[in-house]
Amino acid sequence: MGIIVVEVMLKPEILDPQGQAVASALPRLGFTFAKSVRQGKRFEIEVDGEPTDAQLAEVEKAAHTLLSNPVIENYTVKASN
Amino acid sequence: MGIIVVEVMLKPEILDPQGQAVASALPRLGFTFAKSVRQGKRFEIEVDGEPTDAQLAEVEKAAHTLLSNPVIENYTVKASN
Amino acid sequence: MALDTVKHAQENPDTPQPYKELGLKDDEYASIKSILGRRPTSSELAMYSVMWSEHCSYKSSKIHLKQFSEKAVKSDALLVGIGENAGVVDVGQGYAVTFKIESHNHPSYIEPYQGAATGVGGIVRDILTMGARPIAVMDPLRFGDPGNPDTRRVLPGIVAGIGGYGNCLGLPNIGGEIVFDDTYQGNPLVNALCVGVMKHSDIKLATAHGAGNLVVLFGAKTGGDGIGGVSVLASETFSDASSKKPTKRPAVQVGDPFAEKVLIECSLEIFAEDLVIGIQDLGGAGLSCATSELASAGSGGMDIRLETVPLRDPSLSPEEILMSESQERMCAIVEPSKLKRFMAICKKWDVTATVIGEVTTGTRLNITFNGELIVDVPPRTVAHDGPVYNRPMVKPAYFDSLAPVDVPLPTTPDEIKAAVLKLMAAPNLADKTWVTNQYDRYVQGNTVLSQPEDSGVIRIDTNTNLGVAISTDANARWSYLNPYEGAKLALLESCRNIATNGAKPLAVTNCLNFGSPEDPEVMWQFAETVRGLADACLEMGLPITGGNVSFYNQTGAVAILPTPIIGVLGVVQDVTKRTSMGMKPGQEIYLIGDSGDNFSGSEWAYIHGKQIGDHSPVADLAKEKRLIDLILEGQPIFEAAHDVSNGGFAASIAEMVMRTNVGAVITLPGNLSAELLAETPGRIVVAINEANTNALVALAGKYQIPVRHVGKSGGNSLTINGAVISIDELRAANTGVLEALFG
Amino acid sequence: MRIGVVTFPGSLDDRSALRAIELAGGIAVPLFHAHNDLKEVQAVILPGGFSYGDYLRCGAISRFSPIMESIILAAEHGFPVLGICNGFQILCESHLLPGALTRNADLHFICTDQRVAVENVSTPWTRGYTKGEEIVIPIKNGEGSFQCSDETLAELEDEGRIVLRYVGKNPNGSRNGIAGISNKRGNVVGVMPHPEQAIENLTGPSEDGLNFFASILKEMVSR
Ligand SMILES: Nc1ncnc2c1ncn2[C@@H]1O[C@H](COP(=O)(O)OP(=O)(O)O)[C@@H](O)[C@H]1O
Ligand SMILES: [Mg+2]
Repeated sequence: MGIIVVEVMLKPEILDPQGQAVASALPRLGFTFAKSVRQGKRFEIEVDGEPTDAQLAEVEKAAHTLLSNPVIENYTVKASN
Repeated sequence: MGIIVVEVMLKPEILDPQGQAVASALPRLGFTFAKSVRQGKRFEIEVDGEPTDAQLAEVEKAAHTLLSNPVIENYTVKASN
Repeated sequence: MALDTVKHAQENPDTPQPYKELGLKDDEYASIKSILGRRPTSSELAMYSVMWSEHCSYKSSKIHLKQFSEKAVKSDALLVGIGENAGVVDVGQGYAVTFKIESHNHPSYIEPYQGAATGVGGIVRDILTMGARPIAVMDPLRFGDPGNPDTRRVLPGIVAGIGGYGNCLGLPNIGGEIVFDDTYQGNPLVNALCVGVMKHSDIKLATAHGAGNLVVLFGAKTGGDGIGGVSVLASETFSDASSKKPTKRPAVQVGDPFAEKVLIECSLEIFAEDLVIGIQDLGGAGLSCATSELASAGSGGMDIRLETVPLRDPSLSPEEILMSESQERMCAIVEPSKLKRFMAICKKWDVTATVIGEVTTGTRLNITFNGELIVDVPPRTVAHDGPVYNRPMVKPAYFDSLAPVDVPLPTTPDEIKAAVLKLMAAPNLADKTWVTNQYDRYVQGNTVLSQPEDSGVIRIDTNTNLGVAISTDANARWSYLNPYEGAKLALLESCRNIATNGAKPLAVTNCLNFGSPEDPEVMWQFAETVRGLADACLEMGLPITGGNVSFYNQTGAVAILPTPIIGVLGVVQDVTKRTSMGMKPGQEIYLIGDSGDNFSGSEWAYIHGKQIGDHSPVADLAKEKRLIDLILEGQPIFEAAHDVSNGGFAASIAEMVMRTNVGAVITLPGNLSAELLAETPGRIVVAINEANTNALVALAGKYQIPVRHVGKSGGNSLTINGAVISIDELRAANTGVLEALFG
Repeated sequence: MRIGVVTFPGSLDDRSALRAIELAGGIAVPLFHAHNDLKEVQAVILPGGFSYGDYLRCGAISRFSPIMESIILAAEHGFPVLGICNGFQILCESHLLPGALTRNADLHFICTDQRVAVENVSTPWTRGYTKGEEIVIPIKNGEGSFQCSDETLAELEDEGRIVLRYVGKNPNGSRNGIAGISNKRGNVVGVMPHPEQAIENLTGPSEDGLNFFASILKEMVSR
């Protein structure tokens, strides 16, 4: 059984209040490594058998229409291993 | 400038209404590939220079205490390429 | 990097500038040149282009809106009038209330969630800027065909955005409207109202007085939000090979309600310690607007150091910083002696605050970037002396093709039952709970009445029980048939809605949503609407305290129905005495006001082939005034009250029955279908105890308003002239409609 | 009787909670998240709202506020703490209460008058109610669905630590219809419904919530 992963992140120029909140919370906890933080979504889609190119193409379509909002978000689709 | 990625997913036994909503929306749009969908979070943390093991260890700590809630979520930390 | 300084502009008078791309006409560009005696720098061009836009300059509406002030009655209640961020009225006991409606239509169509969310954010900052604590919001909405897939795209997102932002700010949502009509398909309307309260002494104004006082920018950092247009300038400016093109600019603004919430608490603490001379929120036109308006409302001179503005996106050019519409920002004028305390409070709330300039003895707004002078203008010419157009108007051609309404008129019990159930299942009348349950109506603990009541009622003093009521209304179909009467009728319905709950009308705000002002027919609708509203307010003795105009609401050549959303605010002396629409068994039901048989613009006509009809009702202001007085004087004897509007008497009685699950037996005399389904204005339904019959009849005589006994409450069904409709049947028809469409 | 209410950045129902304490006859003491000073209060309420915008996870960031250090320490020694809505979420994130509050099953924010049953009346916050008493108080949240492991669930049920349970239709998919729970000792209670918004018939669906505040005050006196 295969997994196709879709990662959706806000476009770089779009404000990310959640990422900002995390970035400013980290130092308060003594974590100093972050220059900036962006928060996005991760979808794990379970498919029958090994992901096929046809499936990946379909997921690509779904990522564009349903899983992401192209106005403010970018996405990537890949078979997970 | 390096990026460390933290992925946070709900534990399998925890109800995931968002994933379920996506799973049931897909067929309505004519997408039939998904047996199930889980939705989680993805953090992109920008660090100075190439991520070091020390940094990764720190991020690991942050992932455990802040970025995820161990009661309901699992996480993975990795340097992105 | 080639910075277009004032010096550079003087030395290169003929550099071509993209003023057209920025929406400026040839003559507008010419008058900027003559104002400055040279070509504008690209930064100045940025400021003028955005401040002289329709949205900021009201260039098409100004000459009409004048009437709101010219015709206005002198009202002692009016503490701050049109022109400030929001009007302020005296509600007694030392309290002042400010309220205003604003539109965010176009952004909400592009990105429903964020568009609606930032719409709420914007109007809340307007209210905060007056020195008030925001205490409630309302959201009049308009959508296209509920069955259209695109409505399914925009409605849930818009509703979620309004809730997502308003809930996070802790503002109870106490009312609004949801109306569907095909003309809104490519152009939904998202109007948002906010109301705030303060003590008289706390009123703040947008003014920059006192040379040496500091200009402080506080709140969110500045990003590239909402400056798509000006990027052409940036690329012009940096056109020399050496410079990198600016990175892509966001098409939509994303709201950060948490940032706004702390900004509210921070600002209120700053106001409480009286630390500001003047204050202005950053909305449309961002810093261009805030600096030029603060300066022109003050002594006139202001120096700004643009490089000190904290940026979210370091690649922003000066032009872009000036035009950025990044949300959750405020600009204050602070005396140097008070800066330390000001900064301490910002730190307490983790709010970024930066001194970006100071008020000067001069008369010019001077903006430098790393020491180089890039803006040198008389602030008034940017903020107030924009172009004014008297656009051509013509009565629309559609008036020649209007057809009288042709609808079935139920007479038998079966027909009546079918009609009522069909009506109550229409999306425009269906239960709105699926929407309103996504809004917090309890937060702050002062919500006395909210949806589905006629108005929202908020307590403002827990000891004296002083409160205010607000309703927003419009009947766009009547406005389409007669914009002059339509505007009057909307005002009257709004007055009636708050009076019904026990509030005396005090002040008016409005949001005028129309098509393109460059279309003479639309311009005529607009002018007629303004004239009607001004006349009606004059006659009703109500001041208009502010509002908003939204033009260009059209898809291709098709304009939306003219949609003047009117909000009326009233005072409730003792909120514990308010009247709701819920009946108890055994009460006598009366219909107050005359019924007519005009179905034009009614929901009954609309659900039969979307007919509109041929003529709107005519407002009888003198009579409505008497009706309002009757309603207010009758409050002590009203056990329940609900106005009659969309859906006519049938909808009103059905809503009352469902409110508390108390049935009613109704007998309507005369022309049954007209009594039941026509939407003759100037009517309300009340329930009283039998003992008060004479008192009601006496009131009717005193105010010469017909009052008719139409039935009695009780049982678990609504019976109308023999047609028995169980409450369960009513509910089944009326609820779940929106959920089925959009859930 | 001094009862504290903590204001976090983004708290919304803090003023309502303070008012509820006063209506019940107590002395309401505002506390600020940035100081670890509990100002001699005898019990503390973490109010509803969207602290830190509910960003990341509800309560996840507030949990690390300085004042929480003091509260966590005190709570472990029996100090009474009530978390309402966002306060409940903060208590779970702080591990003072088990489980977690997740997205409502229908993914919508829900504001409605909710009927709940008071099942545990031995906590200092609920002693004024009678066991099984049904009350109506508002819920208003987007992430009120209580989730936990089967073991935890069994433990909560067996030890009678379910304080409030939804009556009728489960509004958000909470396991076993859980609307509120307590820690083993009973001094720490978290509830999703808002008792502070049901203290006056004028502005709420009932006055059923007032007893939470009356209970703790009575408890304090009797100590
Ligand atoms: N979008 C909305 N937001 C909040 N309340 C709403 C909304 N739409 C409708 N309502 C409420 O539902 C009730 C019925 O709406 P409506 O039919 O427009 O009332 P009215 O006929 O009195 O103007 C009113 O209390 C109104 O405030
Ligand atoms: Mg009404």
